Amino acid sequence: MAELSYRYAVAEGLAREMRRDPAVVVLGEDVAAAGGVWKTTQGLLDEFGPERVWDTPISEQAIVGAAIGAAMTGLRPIAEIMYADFLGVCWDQIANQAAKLRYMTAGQLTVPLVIRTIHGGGVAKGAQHSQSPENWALAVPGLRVACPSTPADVVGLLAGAVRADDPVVVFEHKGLLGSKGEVPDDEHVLELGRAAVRRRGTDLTIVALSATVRLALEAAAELEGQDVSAEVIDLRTLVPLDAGCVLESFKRTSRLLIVEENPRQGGWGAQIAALVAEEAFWYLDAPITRVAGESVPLPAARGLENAVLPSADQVTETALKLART
Amino acid sequence: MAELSYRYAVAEGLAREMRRDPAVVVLGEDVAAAGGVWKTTQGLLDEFGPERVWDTPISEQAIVGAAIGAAMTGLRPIAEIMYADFLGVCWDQIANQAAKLRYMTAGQLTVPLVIRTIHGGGVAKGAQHSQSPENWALAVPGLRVACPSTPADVVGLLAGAVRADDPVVVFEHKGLLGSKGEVPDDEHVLELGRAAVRRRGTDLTIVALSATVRLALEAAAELEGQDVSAEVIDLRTLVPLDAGCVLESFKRTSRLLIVEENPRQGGWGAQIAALVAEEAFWYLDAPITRVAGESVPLPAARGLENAVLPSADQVTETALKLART
Amino acid sequence: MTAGNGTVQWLHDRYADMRRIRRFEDITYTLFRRGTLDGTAHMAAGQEAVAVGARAALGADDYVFSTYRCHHHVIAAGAPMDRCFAELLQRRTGLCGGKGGSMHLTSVEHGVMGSYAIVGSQLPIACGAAWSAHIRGTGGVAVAFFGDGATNIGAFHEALNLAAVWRLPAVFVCENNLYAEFTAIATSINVEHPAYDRAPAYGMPAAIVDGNDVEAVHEAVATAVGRARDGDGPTLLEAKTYRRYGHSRIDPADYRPDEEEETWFARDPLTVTRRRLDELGVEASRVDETDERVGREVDEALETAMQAPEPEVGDAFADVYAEGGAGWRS
Amino acid sequence: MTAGNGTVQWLHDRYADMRRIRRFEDITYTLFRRGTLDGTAHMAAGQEAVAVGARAALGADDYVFSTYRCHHHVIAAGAPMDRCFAELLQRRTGLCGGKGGSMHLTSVEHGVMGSYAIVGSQLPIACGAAWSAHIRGTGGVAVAFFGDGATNIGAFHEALNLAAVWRLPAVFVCENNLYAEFTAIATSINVEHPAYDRAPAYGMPAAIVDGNDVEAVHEAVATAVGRARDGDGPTLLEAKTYRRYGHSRIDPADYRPDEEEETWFARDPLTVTRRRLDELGVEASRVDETDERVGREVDEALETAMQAPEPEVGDAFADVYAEGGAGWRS
Ligand SMILES: Cc1ncc(C[n+]2csc(CCOP(=O)(O)OP(=O)(O)O)c2C)c(N)n1
Ligand SMILES: Cc1ncc(C[n+]2csc(CCOP(=O)(O)OP(=O)(O)O)c2C)c(N)n1
Ligand SMILES: [Mg+2]
Ligand SMILES: [Mg+2]
Repeated sequence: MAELSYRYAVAEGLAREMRRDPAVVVLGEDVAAAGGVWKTTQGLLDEFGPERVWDTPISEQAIVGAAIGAAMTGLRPIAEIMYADFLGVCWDQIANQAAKLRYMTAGQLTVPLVIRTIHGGGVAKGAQHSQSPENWALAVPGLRVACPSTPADVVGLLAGAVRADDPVVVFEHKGLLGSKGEVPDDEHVLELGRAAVRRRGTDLTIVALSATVRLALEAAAELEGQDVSAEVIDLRTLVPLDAGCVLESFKRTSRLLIVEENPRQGGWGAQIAALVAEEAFWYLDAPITRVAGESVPLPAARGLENAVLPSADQVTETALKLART
Repeated sequence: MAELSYRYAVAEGLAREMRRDPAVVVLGEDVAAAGGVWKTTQGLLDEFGPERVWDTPISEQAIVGAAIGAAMTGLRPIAEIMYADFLGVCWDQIANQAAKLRYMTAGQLTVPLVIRTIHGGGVAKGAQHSQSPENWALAVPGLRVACPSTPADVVGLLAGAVRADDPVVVFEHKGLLGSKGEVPDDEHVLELGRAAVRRRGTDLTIVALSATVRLALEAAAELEGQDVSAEVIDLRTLVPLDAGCVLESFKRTSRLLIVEENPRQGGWGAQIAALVAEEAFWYLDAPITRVAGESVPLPAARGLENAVLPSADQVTETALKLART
Repeated sequence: MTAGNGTVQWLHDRYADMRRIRRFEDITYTLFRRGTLDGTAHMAAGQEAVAVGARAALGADDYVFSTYRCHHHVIAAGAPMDRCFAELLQRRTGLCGGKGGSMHLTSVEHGVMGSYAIVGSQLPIACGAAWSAHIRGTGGVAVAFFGDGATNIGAFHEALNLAAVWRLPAVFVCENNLYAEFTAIATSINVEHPAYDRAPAYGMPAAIVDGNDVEAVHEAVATAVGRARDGDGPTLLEAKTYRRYGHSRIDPADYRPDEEEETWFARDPLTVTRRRLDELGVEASRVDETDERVGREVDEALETAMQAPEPEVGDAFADVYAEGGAGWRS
Repeated sequence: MTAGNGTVQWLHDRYADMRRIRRFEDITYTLFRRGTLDGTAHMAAGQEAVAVGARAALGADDYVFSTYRCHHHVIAAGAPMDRCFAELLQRRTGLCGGKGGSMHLTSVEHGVMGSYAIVGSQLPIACGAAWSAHIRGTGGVAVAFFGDGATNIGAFHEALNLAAVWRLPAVFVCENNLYAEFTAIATSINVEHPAYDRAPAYGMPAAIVDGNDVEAVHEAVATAVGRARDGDGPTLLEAKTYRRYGHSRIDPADYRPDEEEETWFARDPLTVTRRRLDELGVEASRVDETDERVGREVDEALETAMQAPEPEVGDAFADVYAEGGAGWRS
């Protein structure tokens, strides 16, 4: 076990897969010579050379399209889209092509493709560089969606994504790049679709994802002091959704709090709430509660950004209220 | 009152707004000389001439972008995107530009823009011509989303959309084009954000949208024969969401069934379920139930398409079960 | 002597290939008129020489990418016609099990890596196949077909630039049939040739070719494929052609001037090739025999397709994901 | 005599405009280094002549569209510098109330219709403003600025084609500073000039202009604007220039060869104009006075901005929708 930063875990995770499988290639803007604007592809060009790590023009449709074409013909490309907001310029390739090709061709084509991108706010960069568009992807059958919250999960989910035969969109989180954690030295592969229970608890279940896992854990620690025992689930992947894990936990606690960074309207938390309200209704002891980002584009000024993003305090307060309902 | 087809109501609704306000212009592929591939812009070129009705190259980014630029400088453009699936190729312009410009500029820019497109399955055209991407839009603060289910609503919501100062995406439904209904002869404007109660009932609330309203009404008629009284709400717009109407109805019936055409995963129905499970929890007498499309891309073969789209029978059965829970 | 592999037989075979497609498309149109066909269909009648000429220049390691107007490409590639019909007819034996439909005919076995119904979307994907062929060193070339109207969409620009910059083994073949749906391409561009005139923007070699002359198409594509295989990068070809039918289904193409139709129909690829065979001394009766033979083949294929079963409901839930199913939750 | 309106004073004024921007950008960089600035910033130092020369050719009915590298454009347009600083500093008095930030400086009052941070996205939008000016008959022209790297994205292609086909009163100005982030544009295209060499694909008149020579830029833009106003359609200009700083924040631009930097820095637009003023007989001391005067202005603007209040929480919920608020449910 070595302690790695989330940022470095990305580069490490990519390198491990590239070492293992020569079919894995990387492409994107400034991913090669520059090592990525986030430095998450640092070292790959040096180690694997220019036939495996490709800088591209600013052409996101071409990046994703090229990755799709390569994936259907024997490679396992990993495409980087620099900011998740830019999925907007290549959304056709992702939602209409990658996601549907296998189905439309009755399995003749498979697209073992990974699209890495970075989402989330907290960097004061404003509305076009801070979104959480995993919710667009959630509504598209055929895509898999992973959102690692720890360095170990970065490595594990990247490995799982690269080895999956489906198109997987991996959302790294800007706010987590500097965070650190232990990463297994040996092969570490996480199957997509397995949530992690980050903390055991009995009074309520908090479901979180990516950067909100930290908020949930901070809140849970705080809640302990107030005699509330919160279970914290890190979904890890939105698709496949580990419904079993959520339902199992919820049936024990009968109280559900969902913490999501994206705007409340149309957020993935609604899907979790709907799932529980439909399938575990008889276990419910209190309203299903969501702490979510406000339904606004993200403002640039940090004070405003903080005001619209969920905070640990908000989670604590909401959880307390919920536990006492 | 005249009886119009849904298809003709679109052309009529557009013409009425163009007559009223010379700032209203129309652009899109084959909308002028050809009257639209759906014939929903038929007659506009003849009546308003080539300075108000513009055919474009196959360039959806340019279509939406041009509409945005025109909207911020004094026109009220109505852009047609031929199929809602093609929102994928211009999603950046819609989700990142149109939706956010007002906010990012603190109100300096307004974008009174209408994007008309057509969604939905039931036409055996396969996965790239049948989607319901209103769920992508639902997750983007700054957009308004309207989905008319009747000819009168087509006219009323188009008028409401054109007069709104925000970007509005109007989803017409392929399956409804041939349906008919009375349309007021005089000015008919529907404010965005007002659902319609299509049928009064006491035992359960069915929330539907666009083509599923018909399914809900058919089911409600059937249910009556079985002594179940269903209230049917046509949401009409997803944003603004008429939460008040849904909550009010639900608080009377205490049972909620949501009928949506799109795949269940990430569908708007989850947002409705989440809303009720959070804000009207204490009124719930039974699980919140969703009848939704299956989570697959739409297959071309009609038999398969029918198998994955919701049906009136499915609504009836589910409602019966729910009413008896 | 002809172009191609230099024999009269070669040309006669290509004629048969084109005739096969024509028959397929004529039947498709008729089925549509009769209401037997559901959904949509974009007939490629009139454009057969592009598909057939190009295909004859390709080998087993090459890839073809097509559009919603794809019937000619899959048939030219050798996909069984009964399975093509079956796909249009929404049968279980269809190339895509009825799940793709007319716009998405695909036969990976025959190198057809999908038909794409969002205009231009296949161009970046074709780049990827070419890129992959390069990396894996297979010597394969990716050929992407697209319409004149597709040259105005962003994906075209990005794909052509990437292919040029990466020197990919790709050939881009524009089937310029003068119209994008109901709109003359001339009104959507400010240059004369929608594809050819754009090539310099990518520093890409380009040529205009008579798309109704199967020999000319074959020669141009063979040259481009050779260049690609030699590592000399992509080529952009613009094949001038014309469709016999409207854009799709039963569109009568009223927007086309009569004179224009007459001129083009007189230069129908089948007519052109028949004339050429005649010049080469092939007797008309032999060509008639070909017509008949091919006609029977196609009719039998239709018959087979018509007998085929419909898809089973379970098929709708298969192949969303590679594991085989539609499992979005675990 | 100079280009522009033909007086030495005109050139001296342009020099002052450029100096103002330079000072603004130097301070911005310093604030960044010191950690006073949050978020990001893309300094336009080195590219002042493009913004200033172009602006001088525009009138009150014209529109400017910019990118995340926008400071020079808003300042050249006459937006109050304290409000520009305030936006960078996330103050309530910022041009966008702190909600836009460094990449989205906008001053509709001064004709700057937004700065767009998704590469290329402003180009279709600029078409729309030009289209609207045409329809409304205002005589206005839309000018869109963009980088060399933006010429490879789909939106560029669609916008330029639309502008050409619709003969829009638009001017497209590529600020070719040789790099897109850390990548030399030469490696991302297969032509020599990323913008100029693409113009023929749209049948659009184009020119290359020395982007470090404010008179040359002014002349080229004035010609293009005149053509647009006369109803003769759009023009594509490629201004060759260079940035003094890295791509953004404190990027040291290590990827640029020393020699290249030296050559370009020697041709800094301020140096070039100073030399020209000298040739025209303006005493160095007068130019120094301008430097000082402008320096004070900028410093005062910074001072004002630093005193300004932060946004109030309620601002975050304002202006999502035209009604003023953030009401997604009713
Ligand atoms: C992105 C996108 N926009 C619009 C359409 C609708 N559409 C289908 S075919 C077509 C015309 C295409 O013309 P062209 O490229 O010339 O090909 P052709 O049909 O002539 O073979 C259009 C506009 C589409 N499928 N995709
Ligand atoms: C669609 C998109 N892709 C990538 C980026 C990230 N990005 C921001 S600036 C930039 C480089 C742009 O280069 P250029 O157009 O030359 O402009 P310059 O920065 O040199 O002014 C990139 C790749 C983006 N903002 N939008
Ligand atoms: Mg065409
Ligand atoms: Mg640049």
